[in-house]
Amino acid sequence: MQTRRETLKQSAVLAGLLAAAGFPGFAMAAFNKAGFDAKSVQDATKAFGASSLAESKDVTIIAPDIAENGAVVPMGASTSLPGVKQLLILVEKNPSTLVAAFNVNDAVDANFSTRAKMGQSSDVYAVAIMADGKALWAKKEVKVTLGGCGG
Amino acid sequence: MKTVFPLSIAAAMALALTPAMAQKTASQGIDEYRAMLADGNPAELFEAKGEDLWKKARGPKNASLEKCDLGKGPGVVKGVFVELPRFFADTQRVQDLESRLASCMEMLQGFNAAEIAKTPFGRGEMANVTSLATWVSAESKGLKFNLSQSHTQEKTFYEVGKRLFFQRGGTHDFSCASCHGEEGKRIRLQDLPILTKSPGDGLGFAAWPAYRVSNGQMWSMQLRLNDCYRQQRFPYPGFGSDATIALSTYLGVNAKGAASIAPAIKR
Amino acid sequence: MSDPMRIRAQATGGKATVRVLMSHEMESGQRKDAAGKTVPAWFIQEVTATLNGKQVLSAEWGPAVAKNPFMQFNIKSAKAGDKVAVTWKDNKGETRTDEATVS
Amino acid sequence: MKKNTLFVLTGLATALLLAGCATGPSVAELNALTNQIVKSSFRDQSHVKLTRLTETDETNLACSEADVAGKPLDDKTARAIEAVNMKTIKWPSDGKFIGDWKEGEKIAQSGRGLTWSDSATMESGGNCYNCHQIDKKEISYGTIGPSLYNYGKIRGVSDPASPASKAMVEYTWGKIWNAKAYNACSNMPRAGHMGILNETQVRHIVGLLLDPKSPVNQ
Repeated sequence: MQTRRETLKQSAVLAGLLAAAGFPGFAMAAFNKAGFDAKSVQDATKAFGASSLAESKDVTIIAPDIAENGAVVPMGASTSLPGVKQLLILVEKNPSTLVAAFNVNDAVDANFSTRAKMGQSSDVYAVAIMADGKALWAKKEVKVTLGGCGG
Repeated sequence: MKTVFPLSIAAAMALALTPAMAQKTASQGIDEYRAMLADGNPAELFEAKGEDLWKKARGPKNASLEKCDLGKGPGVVKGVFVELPRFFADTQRVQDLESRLASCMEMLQGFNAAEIAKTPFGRGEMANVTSLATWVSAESKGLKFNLSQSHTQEKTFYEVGKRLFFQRGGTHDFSCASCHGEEGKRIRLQDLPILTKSPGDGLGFAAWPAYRVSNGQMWSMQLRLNDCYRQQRFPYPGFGSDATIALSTYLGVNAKGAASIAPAIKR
Repeated sequence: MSDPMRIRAQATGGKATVRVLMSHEMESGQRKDAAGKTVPAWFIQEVTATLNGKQVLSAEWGPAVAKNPFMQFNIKSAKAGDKVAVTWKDNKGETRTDEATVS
Repeated sequence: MKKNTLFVLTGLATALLLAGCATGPSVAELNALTNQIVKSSFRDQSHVKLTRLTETDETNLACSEADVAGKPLDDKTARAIEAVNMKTIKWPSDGKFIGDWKEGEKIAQSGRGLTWSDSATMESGGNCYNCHQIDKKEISYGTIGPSLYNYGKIRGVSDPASPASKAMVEYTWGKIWNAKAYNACSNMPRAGHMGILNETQVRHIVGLLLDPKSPVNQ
């Protein structure tokens, strides 16, 4: 229950930010549907309230150069910057770009890893959504190859 | 901050991707990818399930498998994986891990082993056999393969398995040896273990059951052989059939001295 | 009913590295079955974690997270014996919580 | 479990034990037992029939036996097998050897067809990249067969239509149609002879290897 309440609280804050940034009509929901439906890195980060996008060497994306199989591709996002609210992991050429969004708080390092599906070779992004509304990104190209017989 | 991935990955990632080095980089890239996956193998999920299934009272006889004899006496699990297939006096048959588990499920729990053998991989009690095999294999992690060849049937199965390994057929004339007869070969980017002798620790027979990332399934040795035969364009080998067990005997005996890494993670 | 998660939490230097494996199909909603019908999306949507009952992590996932998901994160202040609990909830409303002790 | 198999096997094994005395079963007995086990272990699945194993030809039987023995076929047998296979090669009906290399590349990439999980009616791929390097751009290639990059260029084929290229063009066609015509126990499938690829597909593959415009020859 506490989980639910906290998530809702965050969403309320988020919706407020979005309204301020010029996104009226954004549905208040625990799950950021707009973010996960977005077809581009830009649209996905906008859905998390970011007003500007910039590359940053203080954000790190970890992913392999080559994935033997697109079904499971390890990816990690991290940053040492203070004032980060969320860390997003995105795959540019997936049908929907956003893979996962991790909320950052004082209790955890801003460093998360998971594994994503990739439909094809693509740039993958780590995006840090900052408290000041900036979105800072790092990207890396991951080649998806055919590892086996192709049968 | 704790380093999440091994240092070798960072080193591999620092390499520039120049065309002249493209091939070298490709295989290094694959190694890096595999290293990243090795930590956190979803096979653990199946291992946990298998252990639970072993201890739980189930089936028409509402009994656990804790009295199952996998070759080293009733209830002994550690070390059995690296000695299978072997001859069992009660069934008068050479059996691999999976066919033996099905026998135990019949004898102790009252399941019908023939029905289990007919169940598709990944379904019903067949999925349970796979989970059980995953757990049993994990209990021998790091141990070296050492199959018995003392019983006549074990020797005969080795010889039959050898013939099956070299049997060319189907539309493509493939035998197991077409891909696994020479050292250092690969299909596409996939390294192929040589299987006419021990390919080394954790390779070939010593690497299955394995979690396949390409389809998110847990693959037992029976399924590994089944899919090899499918891609060889051969007809369908029955689960636990003499051919699959004879072939496993050949591979297992050849793997002598190789340390098991099962359950592994594979492409 | 869903299968249990595997949670490993290891303490080093006052921090705990938590690795979690979850048993879930993570159906993308993009795939077609043998009959050519789209298989509906079915995926873990929310993940939360607590340390000794206090929330330390919350995340939102989409269907592009791989089947049988893996997740790793670090809790800043944790020691051996602490309890880490992880909860997931999928888009069908099914939920599961498992707990592990920091070692 | 599997009472029938068990019965057959124990029956046979007992017979072998009695007949084979202390040294164990003879080679002939083991071969017979293997055939018996193949019949009882494999079954039809979809369009893939057991006859793919039970009716395999002399070429495969001879090569399998040599593999088990661990020594290559004697020269005379090898030449005889090659001659039999040479006779099966169907040369292009319209005299055209060189097809569209772009289509050839697609066929070379595909490893599908003729398994029990494939549709019985689909056009099969050539499986070429599984074993060979071909176009340098494809980094995912196998090494069971030799690299075919620059295949035509290395062999001096600058104009496949010229008389100077005739022998090489024909060899390439023949090798793809029936590899065993040139090397009795080659690992390479007999793509045309076994009906894996049709004449049009073989033509496209020859184009991929020999057309000077193909990326293979750049």
